[in-house]
Amino acid sequence: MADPVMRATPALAGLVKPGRFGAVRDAPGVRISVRDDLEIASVAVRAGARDAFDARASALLSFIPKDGPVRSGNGNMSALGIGPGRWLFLRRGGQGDFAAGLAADLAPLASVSDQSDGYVSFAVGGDCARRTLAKGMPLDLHPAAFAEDDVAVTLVTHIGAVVWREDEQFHIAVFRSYVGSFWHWLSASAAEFGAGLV
Amino acid sequence: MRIVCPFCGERDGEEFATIGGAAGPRPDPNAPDALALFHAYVHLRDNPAGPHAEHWYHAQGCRRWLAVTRNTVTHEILSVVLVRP
Amino acid sequence: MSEVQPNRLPVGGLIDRAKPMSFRFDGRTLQGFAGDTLASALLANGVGLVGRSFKYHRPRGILTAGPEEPNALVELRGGARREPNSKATTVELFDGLEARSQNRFPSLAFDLLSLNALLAPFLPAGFYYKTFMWPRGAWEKLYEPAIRRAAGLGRASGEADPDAYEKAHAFCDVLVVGGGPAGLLAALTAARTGARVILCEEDFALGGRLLGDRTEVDGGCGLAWARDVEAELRSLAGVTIMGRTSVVMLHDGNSFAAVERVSDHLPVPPPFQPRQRLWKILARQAVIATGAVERPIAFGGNDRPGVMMASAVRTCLNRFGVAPGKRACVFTANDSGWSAAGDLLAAGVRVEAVIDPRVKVDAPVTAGARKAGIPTFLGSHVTGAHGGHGVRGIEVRKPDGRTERIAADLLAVSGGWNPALGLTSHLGARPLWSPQIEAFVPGKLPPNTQVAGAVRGVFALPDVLADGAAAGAAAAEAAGFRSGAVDVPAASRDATSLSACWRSPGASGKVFVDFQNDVTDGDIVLAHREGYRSVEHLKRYTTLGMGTDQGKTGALLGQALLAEAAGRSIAEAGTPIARPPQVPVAIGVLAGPHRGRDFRPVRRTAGHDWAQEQGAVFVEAGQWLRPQYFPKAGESDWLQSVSREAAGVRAGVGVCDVSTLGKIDIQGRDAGRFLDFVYVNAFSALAVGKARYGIMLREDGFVLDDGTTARLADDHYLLTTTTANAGRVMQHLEFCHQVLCPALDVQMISVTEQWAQYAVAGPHARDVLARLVDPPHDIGDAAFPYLSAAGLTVCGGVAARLFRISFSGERAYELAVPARYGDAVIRAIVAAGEPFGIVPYGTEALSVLRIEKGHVAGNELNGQTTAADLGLGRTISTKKDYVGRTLARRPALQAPGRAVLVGIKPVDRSQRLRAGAHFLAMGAPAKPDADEGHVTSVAYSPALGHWIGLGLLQRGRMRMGERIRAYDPVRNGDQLVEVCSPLFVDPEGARLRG
Amino acid sequence: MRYSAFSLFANALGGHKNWQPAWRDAAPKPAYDTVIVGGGGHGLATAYYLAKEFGLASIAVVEKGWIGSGNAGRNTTIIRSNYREPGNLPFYELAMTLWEGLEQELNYNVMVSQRGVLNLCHSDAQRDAYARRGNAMRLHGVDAELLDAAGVRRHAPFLDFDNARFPITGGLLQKRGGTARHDAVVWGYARAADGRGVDVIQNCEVVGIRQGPRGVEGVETTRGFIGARKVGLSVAGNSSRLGDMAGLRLPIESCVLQAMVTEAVKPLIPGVITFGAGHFYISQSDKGGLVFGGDIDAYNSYAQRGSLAVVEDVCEAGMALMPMLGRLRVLRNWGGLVDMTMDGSPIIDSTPVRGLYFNGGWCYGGFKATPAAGLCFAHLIARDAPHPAAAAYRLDRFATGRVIDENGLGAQPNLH
Ligand SMILES: Cc1cc2nc3c(=O)[nH]c(=O)nc-3n(C[C@H](O)[C@H](O)[C@H](O)COP(=O)(O)OP(=O)(O)OC[C@H]3O[C@@H](n4cnc5c(N)ncnc54)[C@H](O)[C@@H]3O)c2cc1C
Ligand SMILES: NC(=O)c1ccc[n+]([C@@H]2O[C@H](COP(=O)([O-])OP(=O)(O)OC[C@H]3O[C@@H](n4cnc5c(N)ncnc54)[C@H](O)[C@@H]3O)[C@@H](O)[C@H]2O)c1
Ligand SMILES: Cc1cc2nc3c(=O)[nH]c(=O)nc-3n(C[C@H](O)[C@H](O)[C@H](O)COP(=O)(O)O)c2cc1C
Ligand SMILES: [Zn+2]
Repeated sequence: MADPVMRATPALAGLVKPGRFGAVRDAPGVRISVRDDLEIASVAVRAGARDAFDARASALLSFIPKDGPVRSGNGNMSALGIGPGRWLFLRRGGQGDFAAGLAADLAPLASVSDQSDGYVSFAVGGDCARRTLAKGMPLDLHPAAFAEDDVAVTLVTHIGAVVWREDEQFHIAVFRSYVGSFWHWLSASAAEFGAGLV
Repeated sequence: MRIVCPFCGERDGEEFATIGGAAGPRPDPNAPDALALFHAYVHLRDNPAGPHAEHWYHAQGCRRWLAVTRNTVTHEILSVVLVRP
Repeated sequence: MSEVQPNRLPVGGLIDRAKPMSFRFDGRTLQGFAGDTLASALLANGVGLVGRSFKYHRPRGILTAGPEEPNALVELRGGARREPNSKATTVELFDGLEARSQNRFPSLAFDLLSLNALLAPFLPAGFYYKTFMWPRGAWEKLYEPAIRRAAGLGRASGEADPDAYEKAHAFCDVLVVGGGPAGLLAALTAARTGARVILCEEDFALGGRLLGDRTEVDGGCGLAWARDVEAELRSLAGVTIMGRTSVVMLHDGNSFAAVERVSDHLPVPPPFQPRQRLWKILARQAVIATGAVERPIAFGGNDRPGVMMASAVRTCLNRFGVAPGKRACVFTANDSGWSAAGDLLAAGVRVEAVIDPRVKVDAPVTAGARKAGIPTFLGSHVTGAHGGHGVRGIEVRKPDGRTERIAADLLAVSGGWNPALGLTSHLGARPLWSPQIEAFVPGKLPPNTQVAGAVRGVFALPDVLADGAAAGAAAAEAAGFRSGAVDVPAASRDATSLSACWRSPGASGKVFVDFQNDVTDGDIVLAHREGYRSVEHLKRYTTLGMGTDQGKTGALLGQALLAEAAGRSIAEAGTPIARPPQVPVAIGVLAGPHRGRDFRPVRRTAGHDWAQEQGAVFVEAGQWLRPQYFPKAGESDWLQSVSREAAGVRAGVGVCDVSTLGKIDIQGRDAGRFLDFVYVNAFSALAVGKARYGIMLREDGFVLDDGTTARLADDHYLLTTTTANAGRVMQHLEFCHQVLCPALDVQMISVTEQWAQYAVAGPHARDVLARLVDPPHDIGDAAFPYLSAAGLTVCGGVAARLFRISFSGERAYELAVPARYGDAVIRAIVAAGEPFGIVPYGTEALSVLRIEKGHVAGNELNGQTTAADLGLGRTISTKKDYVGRTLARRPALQAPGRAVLVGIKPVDRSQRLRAGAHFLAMGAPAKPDADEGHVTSVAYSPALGHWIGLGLLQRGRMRMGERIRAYDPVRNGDQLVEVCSPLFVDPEGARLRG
Repeated sequence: MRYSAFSLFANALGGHKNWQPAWRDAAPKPAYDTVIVGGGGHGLATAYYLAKEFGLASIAVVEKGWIGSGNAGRNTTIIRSNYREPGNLPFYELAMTLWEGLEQELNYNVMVSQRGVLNLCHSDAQRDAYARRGNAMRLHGVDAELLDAAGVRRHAPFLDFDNARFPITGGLLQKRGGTARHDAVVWGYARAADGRGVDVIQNCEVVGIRQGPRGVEGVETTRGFIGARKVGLSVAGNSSRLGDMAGLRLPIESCVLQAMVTEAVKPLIPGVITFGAGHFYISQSDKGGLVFGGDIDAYNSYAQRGSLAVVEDVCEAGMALMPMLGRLRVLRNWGGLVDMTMDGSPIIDSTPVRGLYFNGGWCYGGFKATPAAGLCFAHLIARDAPHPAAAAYRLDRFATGRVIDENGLGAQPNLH
């Protein structure tokens, strides 16, 4: 939505400042960015409506969300499989009307809820990204085991998270209220490798 | 314990919550002996040493309820399916 | 340098003589080298007396060269980093290391408690079960404190551990545990197939026994071969070698726990590094190649400093370049001891005699010794080792029964080898007795696991190598990799024949089977005599094998002697189950980073920073932090602040952050029917744009949770839960849907985090909101009466949801906005409320207000109350089935005498009330059957000017006006209260509708 | 032979050659009047009191392994009577008074050590709940003190007061609570029962319960059939299996409870301390090991071992509460089978099968009950009427709704 008087507050306001931290290396072993520009909506197919839903999706969204814990999409929007017939839809840098638009497009074949403010997502890259994340993520992050576009909903050091691989980075979405504790863990885990926040 | 969630794949038992034995279908509340039926349904358990039918909830994953058959002596998991496909 | 290290050999060993290191033991400054352990460095300096035993405080030295060490326990480091019971044999030497001997007073050399030894006859196994019973009560005061002081080993620091710990996950196709010849070749063979391999070795060097033995592999020295293998492994992409890493536990699903000692070889952890790291390794296949532990023999004084395991002597000589003695004897019941004699000779140590109980020993085995002209005693036993703080001589009993004394300061002993099979028992499998090696070997193996090498009872190096290669190949194939031809290098074949010798006949003096716990052969016989005949009873009665070494060296002696006493075979007698961890593990590393404030994550609402700026005092609500109250300058205590806040709400208007309430979006054609099923009251009939209070039961008929649920559209509801129950309710609802009525078209998702939600309550609530709500939205009472719900925009376009619901009993609204605007909107609300003197209020005032209105919360929703108990019976629909309906009909849940919700006031209005007090009928004695209920919640009511409370009181509704006792002995409270309606303020609910 | 300092002295001079077995390793006879199944603390105590208090003869205790091989031999030894529910309080207080005289009763030092049990609280609501509980205790004549934060600090200065995620606001202290030497309790009762003619039969597993027209006739065992007019089940974690042999479906599920012990250290902590904001409780054994545990492994299990997740959870809570534990090492970790009921409280009752009596559902808290459970179960078996102190432990309370739910968690056993 347009945002004339109200100022949106980034979830990490006051918590993080861009730059290098941890061990001093010429190149940071871990590169972290906070993705504040994502619009997120949860989408769940209505009972018995799967076929119609697929048809509608391919017609209006020009892609059919894949089943299973994988990421599928159409370039400007993607769908993360978080359960049977359930996805988190993501769109970058929209106008705040994402969920409403999806709801309109998919009604009455799917239940849509806006989650844009519910999650904060991080992108973690660099040579030591895997070793950093291994300190809390109970997933085999080896490329063969967790490939590009794989998705997992899991528990990261006592914090629920949605994890996926996109453009050679690991993306982790956590609920907004946890973001302080999550950042505390992530930054501490990355420190030994030398890290940079962009 | 490692549980293979039909949706998420293999995960540590830590991600799941179980409420114990999977009691049969919920009794008919209008049955004449509904009280006795519900008492048994809610309170009485088989609790066998060996294969055991259980309900597990993938609380930290896909949030589906799973019907699991698990050996309570070896902890070996014999089968896992979504309760509601 | 070596002149200050009298026992250091001039050459040899895997130590770096260019890197001298100084360390302190009991205040003495000593020198060692990089590559030493504390034990080897002490021996190099001729320090033989290192500790005192548990019970008799006998002088003890260094018995082994590994984690099985029972004797050489020290307090390592100082201050908050002090580590009691550290095994000198596993402590890697570093410059500036500090260690102290423990369990002695006043000093190691002169320990008063060694007098216990004189009392030994009166302190047999379990003596304490037979006495200390009189006079009654003297146990805690007299005996126990004394026993406790005497018992225990080292002293804990008593201070918070200053170091950090980490946890990490690892995954592999093949995990190899142990980096000896078997493990090395298993890892290499598996790695060559392309499998992802992790090799864990607890030592700081790879090689296992190759480090201590002088062996030949592949035509060169065994060690060189190990280096080559290590080099190739490091060159392979899929291989991870984890040194200083002990695999300590095995759990279901091939999950191994391993502890990496990241910084224990350093004075303090380097920046950004933990002290230790807990690895949770998930292996598709595992090869356990943990080797074997050499065991002692029972004879008099077998615990004296200077009596060492033969393999430990070899490790000293060959790995550390230390001669632990000048005049050595070897007492061995198997061939490996003879190799020790060979190594002693090679190192230039005088060998006085080799004693072997076996009458016949193969010539090649004895050849070396004979050639060197060493007296060898076959068919003979060492019956005693003499000396005080160190061995001075031994007594040998020859086949003809005559004895001979031999002067010596070192006795190398080998009673045989016990496979280090701990990990194979962690899933409960019992080891099996192997007559071939006269020791226990792994029984039924864990799934997807191989064992290789000495741990399987395979002892001769060529066989060990072959075994390792085979296991590595098998594991890789089982993990789905094709292994090509496996080549096994040739190696020197140490003879390995043996015949068990448990106890030397005619042994004299104190004969120990468990060194650390001072369990003697006599204790074993006594335990048997007294009927403690199962190995498990033996263990528990004598403490055999219960020390920090878990009896890795000696326990089997005790079990053998028990079997002997019982006329059973050891196989029949069995052995106690081995439990995790394989070696003791610091509690700190099992906790990892989750300690102090990081014990559990913190959840903050979008309004947190704002509240902090207002000086809010925060309180934990589960993982959430919530403003409890907002103290203002000049307020003397919390009560004053809370009263101001509560009064402010009723007088004008207040605002409270209620974002933590659980919010569940429920959509679908059958959403209404579903809610009818999970709530006692009906929701399908609720009009769109309306909200309703609902109560949920557990299937057993007691209340689970409550909250308001609004209908946003025909097929769309928003359900709220209490903060505490949000998670459990979500699970319950998913169960009700997926398991109990899967046919319904319902989709549920938590939107708790999406919305920041603020309660604006008080007579001026609408006036405040009117300034925020964008036109044309009309929130006038006609358009937006009590229990309305609407989607609208505020503050110039922020999409919001407005609910007219009230916990306080005032005209009240809850405004929900997307969390990113939570901060801006709370500031906007306060700004808009300025003219009306809006007060921010916290959970305390929230509670005051709800108690004044008789609304129930956590203290009343305690899992033991029914809807009727809480006065909510009327909300129950009788027309439909719902969860909990049937069992709520159980007699006891319907009983007329049940404790039900009432209000209470102190009869003396100046008195304060306390939750937790029990109700007693006036004049009734303070006895159990007079107990009629309890006070659940209390508050000082600014509206009424005195304390009020809610309580659960038997037959309460019939007792309005009655005076009863609120009995609170734990706070010396006993007061009269008057029973009244729980609706203290505005019973008609006029203020609610404005 | 009586145990005493004197007999110890006398035997020492005789080289300890004259000690007798603490209990005979009896072989099963064809039949007994009463057979108790289960050689744990409860079974042995039951047999002892049957003989001593109710004058019964011809009693056998049959144990599938070695006596104490179940939970009696693996529990964290805490004894307390700091309960809240009227159904529980009289019973556990009876147990506490029996503990206080047990050494003399059994002529065996079971090392009852009343060094206090402190339950910490971390919020006002929790404090009020403890006040409610403490007041209930006092109403029943049980000692209870409510401490504020300062009081806790005095009692246990080493707790984390300054850097805690869940600050300590106070605690409920029962000074008479403490610990007892678990194995000694088993051996002491076995010896005392044996002394009164009870046959303690080890390595004898009950595999069936024979019933006739007039009720039970005896038990089938791995050592043959043993006839009995009355059979008492006291098998803790195996309750459902034994119940099944008699056609009973019980309100019980078996889970694993783990515990840990550290290497022995010099005296470090007083009595028992329980965390209120995480799963952790701890005490120190006479030998010096810190004995601690936390929550159960919340799934059905008959394996005496648990999961790493619970071990981590317990140690995290331990470090959150006592950061001084960091460098102390866990020496051993084990598990036992706990018989969890639908309300977290036990059952001592007769069954629909005539002559068959049931004692079980002790969850993770039946060690402290041992003397009273024995006495009350014996009373039930001998008199066919519940002991007044155990009158609430009825099998039918779930049907009637008269549940004893200390924590208000409802009919999900693994929550209690
Ligand atoms: C780790 C742990 C910690 C605990 N901590 C405490 C604590 O601190 N305080 C406390 O009060 N309680 C505690 N408990 C609970 C307590 O130990 C038990 O509730 C109590 O011991 C049960 O009574 P029991 O001693 O008779 O059971 P058990 O000792 O288990 O006795 C049952 C016996 O029945 C035998 N048996 C089973 N089946 C058969 C069969 N078919 N035939 C013959 N015999 C059979 C078993 O072998 C066993 O010996 C703990 C439990 C565990 C596991
Ligand atoms: N002559 C004899 O009678 C005799 C008897 C026994 C062994 N040996 C010799 O011992 C060697 C046996 O080879 P092997 O490879 O089977 O055993 P090994 O003892 O050589 O190697 C075992 C390795 O595993 C490591 N280890 C043990 N437990 C561990 C754990 N939990 N985590 C991580 N690492 C752990 C040890 O530190 C050691 O380095 C051969 O050289 C053999 O000749 C000889
Ligand atoms: C109070 C208590 C103290 C213990 N102390 C020790 C100890 O000092 N050393 C030890 O090895 N085990 C100790 N244990 C654990 C036992 O060795 C054993 O593991 C436990 O009783 C379970 O039996 P199990 O491992 O044979 O199944 C202790 C157990 C308890 C209950
Ligand atoms: Zn899942």
